[in-house]
Amino acid sequence: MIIPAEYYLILATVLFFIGVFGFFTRRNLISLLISTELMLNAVDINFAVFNAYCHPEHLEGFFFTMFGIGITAAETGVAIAIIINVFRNAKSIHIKNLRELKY
Amino acid sequence: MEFSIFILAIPILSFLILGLCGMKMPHKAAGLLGTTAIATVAILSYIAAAIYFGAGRNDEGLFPTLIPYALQWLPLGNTLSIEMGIMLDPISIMMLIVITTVSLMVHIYSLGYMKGERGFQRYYAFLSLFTFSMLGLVVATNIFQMYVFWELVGVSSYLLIGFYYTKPAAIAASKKAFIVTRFADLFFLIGILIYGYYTETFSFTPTELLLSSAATVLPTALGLMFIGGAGKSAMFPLHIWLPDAMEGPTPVSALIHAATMVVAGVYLVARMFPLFIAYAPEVLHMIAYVGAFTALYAAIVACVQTDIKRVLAFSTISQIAFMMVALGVSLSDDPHKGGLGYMASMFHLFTHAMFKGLLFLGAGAIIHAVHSNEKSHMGGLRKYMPVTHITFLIACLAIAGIPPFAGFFSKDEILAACYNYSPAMGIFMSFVAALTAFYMFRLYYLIFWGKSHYEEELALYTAGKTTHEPHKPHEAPATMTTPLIILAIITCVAGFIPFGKFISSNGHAYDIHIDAAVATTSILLAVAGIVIATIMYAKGDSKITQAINSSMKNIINAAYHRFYMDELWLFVTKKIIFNCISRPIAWFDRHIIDGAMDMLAIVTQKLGNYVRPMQSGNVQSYSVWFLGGALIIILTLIYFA
Amino acid sequence: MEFSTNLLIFSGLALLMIAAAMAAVTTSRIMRAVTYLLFVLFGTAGLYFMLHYTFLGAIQIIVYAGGIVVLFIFAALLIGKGTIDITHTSKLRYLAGLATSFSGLGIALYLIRNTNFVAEKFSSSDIPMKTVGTALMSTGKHNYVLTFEVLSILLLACMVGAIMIARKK
Amino acid sequence: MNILNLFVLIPLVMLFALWLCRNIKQIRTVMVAGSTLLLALSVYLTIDFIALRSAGVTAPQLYCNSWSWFPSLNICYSIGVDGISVAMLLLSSIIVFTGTFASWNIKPQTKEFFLWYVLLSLGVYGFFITTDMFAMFMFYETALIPMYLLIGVWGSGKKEYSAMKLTLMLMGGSAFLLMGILGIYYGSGATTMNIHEIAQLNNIPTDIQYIFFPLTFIGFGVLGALFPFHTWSPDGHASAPTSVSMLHAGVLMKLGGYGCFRIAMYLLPQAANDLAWIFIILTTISVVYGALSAISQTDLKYINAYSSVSHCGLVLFAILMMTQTSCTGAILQMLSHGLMTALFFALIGMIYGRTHTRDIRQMQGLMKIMPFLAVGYVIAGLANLGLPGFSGFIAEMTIFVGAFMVDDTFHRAVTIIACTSIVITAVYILRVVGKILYGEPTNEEHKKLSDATWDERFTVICLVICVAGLGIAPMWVSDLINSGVGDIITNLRP
Repeated sequence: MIIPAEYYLILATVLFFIGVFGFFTRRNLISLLISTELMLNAVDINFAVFNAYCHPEHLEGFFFTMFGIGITAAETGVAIAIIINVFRNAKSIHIKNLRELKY
Repeated sequence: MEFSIFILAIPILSFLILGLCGMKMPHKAAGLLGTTAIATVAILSYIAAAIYFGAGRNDEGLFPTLIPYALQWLPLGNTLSIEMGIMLDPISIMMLIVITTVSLMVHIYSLGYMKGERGFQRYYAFLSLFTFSMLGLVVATNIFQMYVFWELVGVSSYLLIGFYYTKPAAIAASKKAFIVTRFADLFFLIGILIYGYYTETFSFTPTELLLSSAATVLPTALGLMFIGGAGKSAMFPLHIWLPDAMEGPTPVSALIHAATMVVAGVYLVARMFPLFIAYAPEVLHMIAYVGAFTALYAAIVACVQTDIKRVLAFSTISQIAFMMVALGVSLSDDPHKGGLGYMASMFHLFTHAMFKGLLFLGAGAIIHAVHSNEKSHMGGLRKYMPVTHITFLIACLAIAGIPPFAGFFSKDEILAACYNYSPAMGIFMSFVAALTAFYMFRLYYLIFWGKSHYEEELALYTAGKTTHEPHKPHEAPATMTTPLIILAIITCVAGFIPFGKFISSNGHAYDIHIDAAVATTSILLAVAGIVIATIMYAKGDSKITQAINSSMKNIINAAYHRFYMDELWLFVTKKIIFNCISRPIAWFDRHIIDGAMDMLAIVTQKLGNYVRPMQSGNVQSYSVWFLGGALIIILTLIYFA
Repeated sequence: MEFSTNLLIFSGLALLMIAAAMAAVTTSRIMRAVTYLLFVLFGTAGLYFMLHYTFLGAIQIIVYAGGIVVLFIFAALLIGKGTIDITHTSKLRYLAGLATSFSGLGIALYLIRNTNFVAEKFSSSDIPMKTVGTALMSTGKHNYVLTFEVLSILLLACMVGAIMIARKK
Repeated sequence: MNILNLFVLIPLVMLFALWLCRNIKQIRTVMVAGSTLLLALSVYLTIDFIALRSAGVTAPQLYCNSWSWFPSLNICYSIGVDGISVAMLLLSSIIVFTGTFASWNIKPQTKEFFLWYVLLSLGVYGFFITTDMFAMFMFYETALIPMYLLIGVWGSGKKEYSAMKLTLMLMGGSAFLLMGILGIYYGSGATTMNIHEIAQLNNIPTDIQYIFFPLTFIGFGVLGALFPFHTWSPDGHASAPTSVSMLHAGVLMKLGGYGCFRIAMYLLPQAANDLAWIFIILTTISVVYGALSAISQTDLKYINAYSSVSHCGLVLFAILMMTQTSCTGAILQMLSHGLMTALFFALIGMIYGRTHTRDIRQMQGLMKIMPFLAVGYVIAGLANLGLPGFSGFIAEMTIFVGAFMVDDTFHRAVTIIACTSIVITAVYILRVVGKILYGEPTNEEHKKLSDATWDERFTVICLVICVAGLGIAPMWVSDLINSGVGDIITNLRP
């Protein structure tokens, strides 16, 4: 039996909203980044699933996922660099302590 | 009569020259310039009078009304416009003579009186301004021009009363004079507005057609105008400014507050007399009652004042009230049928200007000599100031109504007119006339007779009881005595002018004849007044005087305080208007109106503060809002799709 | 029964992933969070395998699990002490986050349930490597050389940027 | 080349020239040259206008021209003047000219001050020459914004607060105004923003007029110090530097009255007739209330600001009476009040510059210390209380006579109430004169002060001459204004 596409989608949705929840509630920059990864990951799943189920003749979703992973990698690299830098300057990566940039 | 423009042009030019470059002139030059200017104007006025009356009457037996100049000054809509011009008719010519004569005398007199004063040039500039405005007022061709100059004389009076601008009393007096008259002018203005709207002209002589259509509102309009006149002419209860106005230099009091400006109200009523008689006789009689009350009130107050200028001021109020009464008791415009009052009033205006001017100038000479206004610093001055004494006595006799001095004739006509109106009015006014004689001679005796204040002081000084050597009173210089003498001569002869030949209520010649009964009564009453005054005051404070003083203490005290009219006014203005209206309004504006505006701002700011935390820069809360918003939108879309 | 095996595997993966994801966002230690994330990522790779996107699965494991997670770990180690104490936010915000997430989830699930997807064309064969390579390296419709190049440059830039940012002054 | 364009071009050139200036001497040269040129231009315009009128040119607007600006919204830069605008241009030029001298020694940042000053006058000139509603609105805003900086930076006292308050209230007014303008534009269905073309169409439905007349009137009324929107005026004037007060009270407040007349009344005649009574009540309150408030103030500028509320209230009052005479009077009052109040503010500024106080309780006997300024102040005061021979008198009399021509009890009553202001004015003017000028100087510090310098004398003399000139020979201005007023009145009272 082929697993229905909805199953994948439901799974991805649940993952996505777990990520959203994390993004809303966590207070640490790295945790936030982790939540973001969760969300991105869920989206990637969706791309792949739609590709596989709806348009298997082309590989658009496939490549989207691929490039998405690539961009995530880039983004994470930069983000972590920033986090480290912030930590170096502020001695903390808790967002409640990071208010200097506002002013 | 084209030269009549110079009668107005010369004083204003003199004012401009003195006002703009007077400060750079030496005192003498400025004084001479002002005096020469007014002398020229006086001569021009006499020439104008001679030509005018010399030209004789026209076919209707009237002196023609000449309007040598009239130009549209300010158009107000299609029908109305304010004109500026010169109108010559018997009463304006008469006023020209009065004003220029008294003004000239005052100018000459001031050369001596004001010598060495700071602001001498300014003084002459203001005198020229006043003369200009007053002349403009009397030659006005229409009621609005009159109002224009009316305001100008008001301001000249303000400037002259406040001439000693470092004296707090003078500042207060000038302010009071201006504001009280301005308050009265408000009614005058409203009267003019009503008059102008309904008669469609500001002219003194609207066409009959327009007048009859406006007949119902004319009494209101004329009544309001009279209030304006009452303010200027110090009728009760608007008289309060005049006694205080005596804070100005004495010659100014003579010119403005005795002879000319204060009779402007009388002149106004006389100007509008044909309309009063034809459309508002009841208002005219109202004027008579106001006048009669004022005359009595002022005469009583004058009896107890100690400041000689105040006595004269109240005497002026009383005498102007006589003129008002005379106008008010007129029953028709025919002098033979009850219209005598008009002529009598104008006659009294003329003679009063002369002898009251004389009295004030004499008082000025005395003040100049003793450096005080208070009667207690005077007494026994007749030895030291003979010229002043004689001229002052003449003026007192004139005002008391003793023949053959001018006052007798004019006052007699007034009393005759009063008896003609009603015996009660006649008796009332005769009584006031007797009172006049009394208080004038009281003043006379207090100044010139009795114990000399100087001698008492001198005695004290020689006895070594004071170290202060008293100042010996001396006769005034020639610049001051000459005007006194001239005015005294006029006072002596003016009564014999056949006044009715020139001025009468309907313009036709009228022979003055003296009503024997009235004349006898009035002379007897005047003599009685003089005798009482002599008994009481001729030898200083006699026993009788003291007895009377102590028996009528309360009344005298009340009269001395002018029956508390000033306090009443002060209460109304200071307590009610300033503290109960203006202050609360200012508070209301700052705190309620402005507060409401500030409240708007504060509410906005509060709202802003409330909303501000949302823009915290915290991406997490942004995203919560964002997602929440997105969800709501999606839900809406789902719901509607 | 082939289908039941598939379903079983899928269910296992799904449960694992959801559990790991939840743990990742609730644990109070970063190292643990990263580890849980790793499980999710592996699970995702498993899903790709189930979809017969073997290549994608491989990339997922190499890049994500191998690269990114390592980055996280390094970061966590570098920051050290600061990472231990992950406090949750205020209760209000916690509830707000919870509520929004749940309602979002509800809406999304509702939408998935009520949407009919286009015909199922699922093929159970792997995509040949050659197809992937050709599509990645040629121009034209459904080919991605430009994107590929752009991405390469982006990665380069990010590398340079990351070094620049993280470098000590 | 239309001569009116010069009124906008010269300030623009001045702005550029000021930008290039390096020192104070150059700045003064530019300012004096420019403002003199503008003054000469407006005098020439007035003479030429009168000549054209007496030559029998009867078109309502002369020197008309129009350039399309933003065609899709029918916005044009269209210009043209009638008697009223010519008179207002003349007034503005005089005030700008004298204001230049009044701010001769302004510090710091002289250059920036004059830049904003010129921009402000640019807005004012532009407002008076345009006949396009939108362009008018734009120039109006141009005039408002510099005010904020001029008060906020160069003012005194609570300047930030006042500047903010003034700007916010006026901007609030202009928000109403914009709505009003758009309402008129769409209501008339016209394909033009030109005031006169809209007036000729005269087809705005009555219900629309009812909505937009109050908006427009209040929008302009805020600037014209209409009760209860006048409270920016005391604070604003008290904080503003001298020449800004002059320009603001002298010219900018006139924009309000002019706009009410030109836009609100002219374009919405039906509503103006029906709703006038509400605003008549408000303006009557303004007149009496402003004067009464002035009595108990102690700050010279507050007194004058409340006096302005009263006098500007009279302008709006007269406009609402809608007779030819009263409206002529309103314009005369604008001219007269502009000149008088500029004179007043100039003098107050000069006195304040010496004594460093504006509290009337702390000054006494200034007549002895600075006779020139004191005499100037007395003259200004007398002019303000409506002494014949000065402009205030003819303006007030024209208004009262005109207002009295409306023959019903309500109008009569309010006219009489408004008349009382002449007495109240006398009270507060004489109170101040008596308190600060007369008497013996008591403050030792004040005794050392000097009298006016030449630039101050020049300012005062210019303004006194103008005030007296208008007061002595009112007929020519009256003629000038009459022709312009006639048109609008015809539209109002068909």
